[in-house]
Amino acid sequence: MSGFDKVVGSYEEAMAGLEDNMTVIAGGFGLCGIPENLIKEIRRRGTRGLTMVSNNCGTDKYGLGILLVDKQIRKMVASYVGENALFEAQMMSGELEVELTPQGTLAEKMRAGGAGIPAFYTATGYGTPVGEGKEVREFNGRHYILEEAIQGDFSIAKAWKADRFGNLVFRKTARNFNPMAVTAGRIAVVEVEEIVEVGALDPDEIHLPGIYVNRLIQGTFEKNIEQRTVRSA
Amino acid sequence: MSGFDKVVGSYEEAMAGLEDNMTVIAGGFGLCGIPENLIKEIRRRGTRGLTMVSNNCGTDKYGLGILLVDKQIRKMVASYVGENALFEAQMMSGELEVELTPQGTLAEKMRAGGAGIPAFYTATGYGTPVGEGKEVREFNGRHYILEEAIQGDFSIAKAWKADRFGNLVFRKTARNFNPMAVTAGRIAVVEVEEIVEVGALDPDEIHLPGIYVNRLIQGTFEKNIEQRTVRSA
Amino acid sequence: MALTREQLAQRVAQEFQDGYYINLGIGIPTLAANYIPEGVEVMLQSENGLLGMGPFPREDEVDPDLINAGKQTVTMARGAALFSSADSFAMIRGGHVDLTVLGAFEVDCQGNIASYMIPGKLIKGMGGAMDLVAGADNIIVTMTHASKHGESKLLRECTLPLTGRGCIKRVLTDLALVDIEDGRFILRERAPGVSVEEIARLTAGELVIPEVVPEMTFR
Amino acid sequence: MALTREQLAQRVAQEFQDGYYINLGIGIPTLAANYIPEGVEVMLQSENGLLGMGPFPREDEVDPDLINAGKQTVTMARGAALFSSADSFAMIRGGHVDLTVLGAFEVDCQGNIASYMIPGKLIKGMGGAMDLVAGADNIIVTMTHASKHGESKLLRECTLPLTGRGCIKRVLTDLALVDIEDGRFILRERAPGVSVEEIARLTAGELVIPEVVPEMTFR
Repeated sequence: MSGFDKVVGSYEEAMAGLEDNMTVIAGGFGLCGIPENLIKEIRRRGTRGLTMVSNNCGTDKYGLGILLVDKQIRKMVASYVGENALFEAQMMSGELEVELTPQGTLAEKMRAGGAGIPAFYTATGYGTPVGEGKEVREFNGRHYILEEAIQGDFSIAKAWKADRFGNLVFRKTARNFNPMAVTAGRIAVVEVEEIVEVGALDPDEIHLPGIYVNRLIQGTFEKNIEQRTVRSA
Repeated sequence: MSGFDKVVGSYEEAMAGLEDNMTVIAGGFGLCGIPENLIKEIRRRGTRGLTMVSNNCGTDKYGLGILLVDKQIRKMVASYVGENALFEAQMMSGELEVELTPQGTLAEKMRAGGAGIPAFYTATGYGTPVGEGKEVREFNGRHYILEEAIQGDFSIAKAWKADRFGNLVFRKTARNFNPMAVTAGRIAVVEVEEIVEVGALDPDEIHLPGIYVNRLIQGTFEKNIEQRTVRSA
Repeated sequence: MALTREQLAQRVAQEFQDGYYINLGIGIPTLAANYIPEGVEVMLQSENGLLGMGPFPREDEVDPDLINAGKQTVTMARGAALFSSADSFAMIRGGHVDLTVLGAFEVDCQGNIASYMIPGKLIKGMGGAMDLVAGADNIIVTMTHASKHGESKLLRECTLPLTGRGCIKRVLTDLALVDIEDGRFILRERAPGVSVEEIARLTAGELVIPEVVPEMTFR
Repeated sequence: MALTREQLAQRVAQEFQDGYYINLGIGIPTLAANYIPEGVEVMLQSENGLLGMGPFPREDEVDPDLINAGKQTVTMARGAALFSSADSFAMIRGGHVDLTVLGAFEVDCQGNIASYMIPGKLIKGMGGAMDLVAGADNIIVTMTHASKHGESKLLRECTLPLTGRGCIKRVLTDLALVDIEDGRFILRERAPGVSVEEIARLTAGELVIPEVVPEMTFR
């Protein structure tokens, strides 16, 4: 048995160690490429007081939205939180704290968290509510604000395929925030549609090396669609 | 003819507009994955006073080293400049200015230059000659220095395959600095071993999208090896 | 006559040039993809991680792993590339997208834009809008010139929380095409049948009216 | 007897644990790959952009597109992954590598390391060394304990320009294995046949000598 085999036997094992008041970074955009079953496992565990970092908070029925039912989320860091009535209610009542972060800044904060960059400057948000209280600095005559990296106690992500060493391949726009989320978690848990033998993936086509992955599990996915939009044939 | 067709007809055309005293960012690590023919074209043009940004400066005979013969480089930004007698001579005589930059910081400065990040903090180089004169800042009890992005008037890079839209695929460790170099040049010129039809590359396996590429040319490569190291069969 | 949604989309598309990489916001900007001029090829960037967005899928092509920034199912165009959201916003923030089109609540003559939040109403978030307006050199804002109650949305100073500061240079409304230069609106074109006087009346920020203000034309 | 290069490599390899991702510097650290303990699997990171470095190639396997950070031709191990240098140093700087082994000219009891430059001599550059020492939690420095002239390289304070500040916790020399804690060297092991006194004589920085200092063992 290799020390690089990241596969765990159950979702319970995958999320072992998750405790109240931890910070969890989640991949996914809308309901696309979300770690469905890891989210359900957090629901099952009943962990509370969580700070969730994810571009969206799912819908009332799917994705991170299901963690709102029992008020498991204390604070949400996201760029867009529409399509969710429970979210709205808890935010309005003050039970749920929300930190709105521009989408690109959020992606870069996760990347920075994984890459040992504690902070970076960006023009995004300068002169807006997002820039309030943040350092402003001029480079080449333009204003930028200082943004700090995000790291999580856990990160949860979804990939398409993986080998047992945790080398990951994503599929189409289900990639989105998943690679950065994985890098920014102290314990990175990834669920995939298929686990292949080590050596089966072309090293040039691996999107994220297994070094970032702590636990790996194969699951089945509902893959709900938020806006099923088609054209007539 | 599509506005996205990046293929140019000659190396002369590929480097058209390169002028004295410009900054050029070059991909490659040692002699691996270097834009051999684009470098030769710079040699042929006799452009002078160049600031070259690249991890290494080639050897006496190959790579960026050939630009030293006619003293075309005024300043070199690199992490490692051994294996080059001409380089040493010109540096010692003061004809060649050298800015040593740690390898990872150099890679990140190029990425930042392409990604609209004007500056970032890193622990690399804190308390060393690299950190001298740079802002020091503490995050979570650790010291970091501020490093600024690098951008070039031109960038020159080498990929393995491309489609005519400039979507790039790299091969093995010849990838190295090439993707970031491409993103950080105002005019990004890429030479490849093979140009394939648009649609022939799997969108999930493209390492760098064509949006970053301005000019594309197919060449033949010597691919010299610095340290041919083998084991007995 | 004020422009219809379709006409707004059509006029936006006239700004498309061959070889442009374009990010189109939700709503009217997205509609513009239906009016790409003859002989012009553009590639659409979707900020969740796709360059080269194709049309909506046919029933049998629907793929939950392939959506656009509006979370609609889409397809890929020939020559498309996929990447992470960090790489996508590196592309946007780094100024590599040639044209960005998005909607707004308000724009002012300093080039400020407010588009993501109305205090007191539900806050849904800015998504990628702040990154898009900060990253692009070339932005067209599309919106109605005034509210239903006749209140101008082209202001001396935005009243709503800003999405970006000093980044807007061109606004297309249902009444006019307006540039922003040196702290003033410049009237460039008017909608067919709309008078310069009406536009002036519904523009709260300083408006420069050149001698000739042509009517927009549609093919 | 001072350790040979091979013994140094062997002793370093005893620090390898199953499942470790390891970056080995040029020279003795690279040799350690030949002494990986039984039952232990490690993956070698090469900072130019490869995780899962294999042995040197056979003649017919040589590929100019596949080299290590020392610019030597290499192969890939099973389960290897390739990536850009930016992604490689994100991995290193982000602390994801479990163990880094590299050489040095000097180390001091503050955990400082000097390894890339001797003023007055030709400056070749730091390559990835500064990133490696800044990014890793777990570093082993391998070097000779003293110069040929008997001058200690384990100093109170480094005299050469630093590669990194306060980042070294363990040094393996040809004479001893030494930890650095609270501004002092702690003698952990001695080379077979080398006396504590000799090590103390050749250590310029403050050295703590525990009651028992075992000899290193080699299988």
